[in-house]
This record gives sequence, structure tokens and C-alpha cells, in this order.
Amino acid sequence: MSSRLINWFKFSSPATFYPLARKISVASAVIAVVLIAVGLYMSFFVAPTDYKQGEGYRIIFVHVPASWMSMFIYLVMAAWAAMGLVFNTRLSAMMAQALAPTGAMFAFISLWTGSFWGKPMWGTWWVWDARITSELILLFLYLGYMALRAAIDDPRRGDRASAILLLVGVVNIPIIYYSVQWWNTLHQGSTIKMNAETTMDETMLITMLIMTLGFWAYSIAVAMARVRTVILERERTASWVRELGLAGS
Amino acid sequence: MKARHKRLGIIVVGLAALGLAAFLVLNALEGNLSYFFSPTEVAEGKAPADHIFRLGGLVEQGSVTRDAGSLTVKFVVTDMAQSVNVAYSGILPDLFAEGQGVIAQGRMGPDNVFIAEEVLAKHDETYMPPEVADALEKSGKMGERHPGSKPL
Amino acid sequence: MTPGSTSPSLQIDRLCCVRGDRTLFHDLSFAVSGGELLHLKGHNGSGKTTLLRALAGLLLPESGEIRWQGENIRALREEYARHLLYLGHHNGIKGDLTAVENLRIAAILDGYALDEETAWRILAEIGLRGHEDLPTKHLSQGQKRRVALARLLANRATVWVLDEPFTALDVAAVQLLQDVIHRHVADGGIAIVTTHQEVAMIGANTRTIELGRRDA
Amino acid sequence: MLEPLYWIIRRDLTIAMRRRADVFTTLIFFVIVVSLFPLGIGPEPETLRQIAPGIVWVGALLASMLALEQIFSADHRDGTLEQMLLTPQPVSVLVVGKILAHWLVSGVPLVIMAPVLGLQYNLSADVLLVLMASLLLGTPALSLIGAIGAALTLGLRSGGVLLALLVLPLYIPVLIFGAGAVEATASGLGGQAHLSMLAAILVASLVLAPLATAAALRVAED
Repeated sequence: MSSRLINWFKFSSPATFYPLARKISVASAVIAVVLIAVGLYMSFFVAPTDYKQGEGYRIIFVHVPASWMSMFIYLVMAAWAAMGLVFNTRLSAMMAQALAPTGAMFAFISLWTGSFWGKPMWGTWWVWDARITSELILLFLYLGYMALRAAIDDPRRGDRASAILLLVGVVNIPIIYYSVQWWNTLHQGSTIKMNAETTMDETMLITMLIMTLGFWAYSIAVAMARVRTVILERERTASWVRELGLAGS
Repeated sequence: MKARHKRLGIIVVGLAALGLAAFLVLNALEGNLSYFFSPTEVAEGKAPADHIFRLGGLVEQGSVTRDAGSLTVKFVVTDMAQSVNVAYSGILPDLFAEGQGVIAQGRMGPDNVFIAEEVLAKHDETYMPPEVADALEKSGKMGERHPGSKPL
Repeated sequence: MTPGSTSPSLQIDRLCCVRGDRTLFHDLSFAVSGGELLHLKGHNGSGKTTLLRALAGLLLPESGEIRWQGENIRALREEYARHLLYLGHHNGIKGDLTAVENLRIAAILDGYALDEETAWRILAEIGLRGHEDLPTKHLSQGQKRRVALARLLANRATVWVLDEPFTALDVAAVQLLQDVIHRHVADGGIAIVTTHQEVAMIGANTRTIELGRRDA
Repeated sequence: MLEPLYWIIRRDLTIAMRRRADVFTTLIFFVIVVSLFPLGIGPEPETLRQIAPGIVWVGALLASMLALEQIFSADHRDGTLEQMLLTPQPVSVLVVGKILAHWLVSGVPLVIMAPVLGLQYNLSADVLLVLMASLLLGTPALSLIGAIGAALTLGLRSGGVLLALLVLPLYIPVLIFGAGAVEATASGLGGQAHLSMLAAILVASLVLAPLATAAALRVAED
């Protein structure tokens, strides 16, 4: 029991996490490539045509997983931020920092693909309904987080200040998620529900889940690769980094 | 000790205030915060008389008529209880069809016809292949799965 | 000084502070108790101010603990603040308020009432007679510092953390401040002071710690 | 606990009264921004009436955001802020006091001025009343939410622009329900639901924003 605990703390130190991150990154990258390739093949060639939307609906195989990831990554970042504030661990802030660009990218993809779907289906590129507006706010929160980090020179102040911003922004996540239930929005409700039958064809559902898992693997791979560079940059004066032969000169 | 009591007091006041906030939100959600109005609400006079608003509902089966030589379309939007006549001239979205959900933005004109300036199709959260849809249609289960058929 | 029988004590346990890339000090441990004056010395950039800010609870150390009466000041927070008086590089006075107003507001926020009469008396004692009712922005640097130092006379805190209190003061004021600090220590209080001038901080209970000595 | 709250408000109001010019800049900014729109859009009364709620609200939002930078920066510069963090008072209570004082100085004048500006847009009396009510509930929420951003960007080089980037997204709900209340009243629907939502945002931010602001101030003074 106690040795387990020690192991955990061992990996919370950047020096021991650095090589581990590489292994995780490579493994996830392989998984991501496979899953996304399979997922895309299924979305274009295997999944049946929708009875109403025809072929245009296929964009949801990117749109829905991207939207989920954009919200989920934010929650993960906020959890790291809270951990960093409470335990004063350096690695948690680095993890949040490494995840941010990926989260912002998914928020952007979600809005972009949604817009492409909305034009033929709804008849408009953009509406200011609650779901779409709150997702846009999420994108702004990601950008604000990255801007705040970049503006603060002292890394420790940057960690803590941006962590507070992340925690403040968490309010937005349930608003995005429940907006379609709380208000009569143009955006449809959730197809995949926790407490009711899924109103989606099985093949479509499987395709979507494969894409989602692929996006997960992608996010992990990219975040781990990025956290390695963040660790090197932040720990450049530490002796273990110098021993790697990367710093200096 | 005293500081701890103080902190406890702050927490109690804070929780009470958050409760009040939740009550106010629920109170607000019962009001007219919706993105659109249903035909029933229009019939009850809840929609603004002299102002742009959004009307949401289903396009009634067999109600769509097109004027020859122009883009003007006339149809009826219904929520199964009440219905409103709509006139629109412009390009309709792909998903626009009889029995499908729509949201029209515009204002009430004379003769109680809703003059739409923009018509958007409201999609539901159901995805299935056409064969399945046909089968459901034949067995008469389509309505059950169609969330749009409940009053919006 | 403090109610209760135990003598006040401040323990610094394996403190480590980092600024940017630079570790200012690490594994710094010492203790100060009532009746002691701690004189911190060190060259520019040796971390004197950082240490004082950590002692005040403003700065979160990288690792290590600061304990007041055996409890971490991070956990005590306001309880510790009640016993603390910190004077940093900034005077902490508002230029738009008069000396009296500044002193009284500071007192109320510090948790005790200071009537106008006492405020006037204290300001006279610190050598600001005739300037008590002027917005402090019209005062000279030395006079502003005196307004800030007036808090030492008004406050009943046990731990004084003073960062370069002698800057901008004339000879008479330096003498006065030295007396005030020694009186505080003699009464059983703790004073932690940095100076880089050669000000005689010698007293019966003076200890000196020098930060950032590279010869070790 | 209420005593320090009272004193911090009194302190900040005294200082504000001694530098009255700062108070008026916010108000003048608000008046100018709102008055620019009729010039740019043209004098068509129907158009103006339709866009009025949005314009007055956006104007109030920008004005209150500009005023935000001042809320902690002076205290940060002269060291009174670090002294506040070292008092035995809970920092969030002092923060509430500072924000309230700030709102009294920069927010209340906007609320009072709004109906006068609304007249430029041919708004009727009951709409003006709801406009005032929405601003009365909305502007303190703006100050509370904005204070978090002001504390986070305290003393940073690019503080002003960054503050806007952080705070404006968080302002969006207030803007939606604030302008929505006026809009709903103007179209004859009644703005109670929107006002209730604004009140909810105000109450929630009154509880949560000072905690976040206090934490951010501790970080800024680290």
C-alpha cells in the first residue's frame, strides 16, 4: 500500500515523468493513427446513409467527438489546476499547459464542423443559440488561458494564476452540456444519453465511438509530447536535464 | 476558534446565497427565455404582436404549397395542438420537409399569417439508415421516436 | 505580549525559495522567539526580501515550512496575521488620504480601534507634527516613511517583519526607530529586520543571519 | 466582519471623491460610445429603437471593463494591497468591499445615465425602467466577475488587452440576459425571466467571484 503511494509521488516529479511521457506518447500515437484511420474509413464507407440528412450527416463523426473532447480536456485541465493549487506540485501545471492547445483545437474544430453541418441542414452557418454560444465561450476561455500563461514571466505565478482562471471557467462546462435541455435551442439534444435509449443506428454509434477513442489517443499522444518540451524548458537549470545533454551550449 | 466560526458563518451565508441563485435560475427558466415560441404560445398571445420573434414547430403534413413562378412557400407550423400559417420566400434548407421541425424568424402579418424572414430546419437527435426509417414508418413507431412530435 | 503563557516563537524549517530560474536559498532553518531581534544581512539579490515576504505569508515557498507557535502559517492565515506587522519596500499608505486617516484605516483593518486623539499623538511622537492633516502625497519620502512607521507605535502585533525600515530616514528618525524596535524586543516581541546600511542594530538579544554567503 | 467592510468602502469612496476626474472618465466614455451609434447607423427611429438595448448594454459593459483596471492597480503600486492581505480580516470580505466601492463609483453613474441615453433611442418609459433595472442588477455582476480578471492581470505588461480577453467571454451571459430583458420588454413580453436570471448571476458571482479574486490577489502579490 505504502510503496504504491511512493510510486505515485515518484512519477509526479518531472525528472521521472519525462521518460515515461515518451513511452505513453509513442504508444498513444500508434493507437491514435490506427483508430482514426479505421474510424474515418467507417465514417465514409461503412456507416449507412441517414434517412433524412443523406450523406451530409457524416460530419458528425468528427463534430461530436471533437465537441466532447473540447469539454473533457477542459475538465481535465481544471482538475490538474486544482491539484497544482492544493498540493503545489509543478507537474500538474505543466500537464494543464500541455493540454491547452489541443483543447482549443478541438473547440475550434467543433465550431467549424458544426458550422459546415449547419449550413445545409439548418440553413445557416451560425446561430446564437445557447449551445453554440457557450461552446464559443469555451474556445475563448482556452485562448484566455494560453494568453494569461504567456503574459506572466514568472512560471510559478503563471501556473497559479492560470489555474484560478481555469477553475473559474469550469462554470461554463455544465452550461454547454445542459444548454440543449434547459433552453429550446436550435441545436438538437444529445443523441447519446446516459439515462435513455440511444437514438442512433448501431453502426453509426460504433463509428462514432471509434473516432472518439482515436481522438482520446491523439490528445494523450500530443499532450505527452508537449509536456516533455514543457518539462525541458521549465527544468532547464536542473541537473538531470543538463545530463541529458540537451541544455547548455 | 473565533476565526473558524467566522469562516463557518461565511460558508453558511455562501451556500444560502447559492440556493437563492438556483431558485432564481429555476424561476427564470419557467419564464419566456426560450429561443422560440410554439404555435400554442402564439395562440395564447404570448408572442409579441408587433415585433420579430421565432416560431418553432413541425411542418404540418400536406400543408406545403409553392407559388408558381416565385420562391414563395406557404406552409403550416403546428405543435399538434395549435397551428400557425407561415409564408416565406427564399431558399429552404435541405432538411425542410413536411413533418420536420422548423424554426422560422419573422413577425405576424395581417390575417394572422406569420411572415418569415428566415426559415431554419430544427433537426432531432435521431440518426438511422433509410431502411430502418421505412420499417419504423410502416410499423407506425416513427412518432414515438420522434421527439419533435411532443410540444416543443 | 501575547495572552497565554507560552512565549511566542517562529520556526523556519528547511525553507527553499525560488525566483524564476534561481534558487535563492534552500534548506534554510532557524527559529526566533520572543525577546529576540533578528538582523538579516546579505548582498543585493541574496533573497532578503523574498525571505521576509515568505515570513509574512505573502510568498508561497517552494518547499519547507514556517511555523508560528508550532502551526504552519499557511493553515493559520488570519490567526497568524493578527500577530504580525509587515513593512515592505512600499509604505502601504494612500497618497490621497491624510496621515491620520491612513493610520486609522490600517488600525481598523488590523482589527483594533484607534481613536483620533491617539492617532494624532502617535504621529506627533514620530515627528510628523503639523503634517497630520495633509494628504500624504504632499509629504517628502522620509515623511511618508514615518507615516508608515507610525503603525509600529500603534500596533500591538508580536512579530515585526521590517524590510529596510531605515531607508529615506534622517539621523533623528533612525535613532527613534532603533529605540522603538529595541523597546518592542525588550517587551518580549520578535523583530526581524533587514538593512544594508551599517545601522547599529546591536542590542542584548540581537542575532545576525547572513544570506547568500558563497564561501561555504 | 461588517466593520472592515464598511471601512474599506468608506476608504475607497473617500479616495474616489478626492480624485473626481477619474470617476467622470468612465461615465463620459459610456456617453460617447452610446451616442456614436446613431451617428454611424443613421437617424431611422425604428432601427434605433431595435438596437438600443444592445448598444446601451455593450456601452455599459465596455465602460465598466475599462474602469476595472483601476480597481486594484493603485493599491498594488503603493503597497496597501499587500497590507490588506496581511490583515486578520478574510481577504474575500475586503475584496467585496473594494468591488462594491468601485461599483458605486463607476457602475451606479452608468445606471443613472442610461435612461437619459435611452431617450436618444426613443425608448418608452417602461422600457427605460427595465433598462435601469437590468443595469442595476447587471453592472455589479460585471464588476464582480471583472475583478477576477483584474486581479489575475495585476501588474502585467499587457494587462489592459489581456484583461479584455479574459473578462469579455465571462461577460457574455450578463450581456445576453441584460439586453434580453430590455428587448423582451420592448417587444411586449415582459423581462421578468431575464431579470431573474440576471439576479441569479449577481448572487452567484457575489459568492464565488470574491473567493477567486482573493486567491488571484494572493498569487499576484507572491
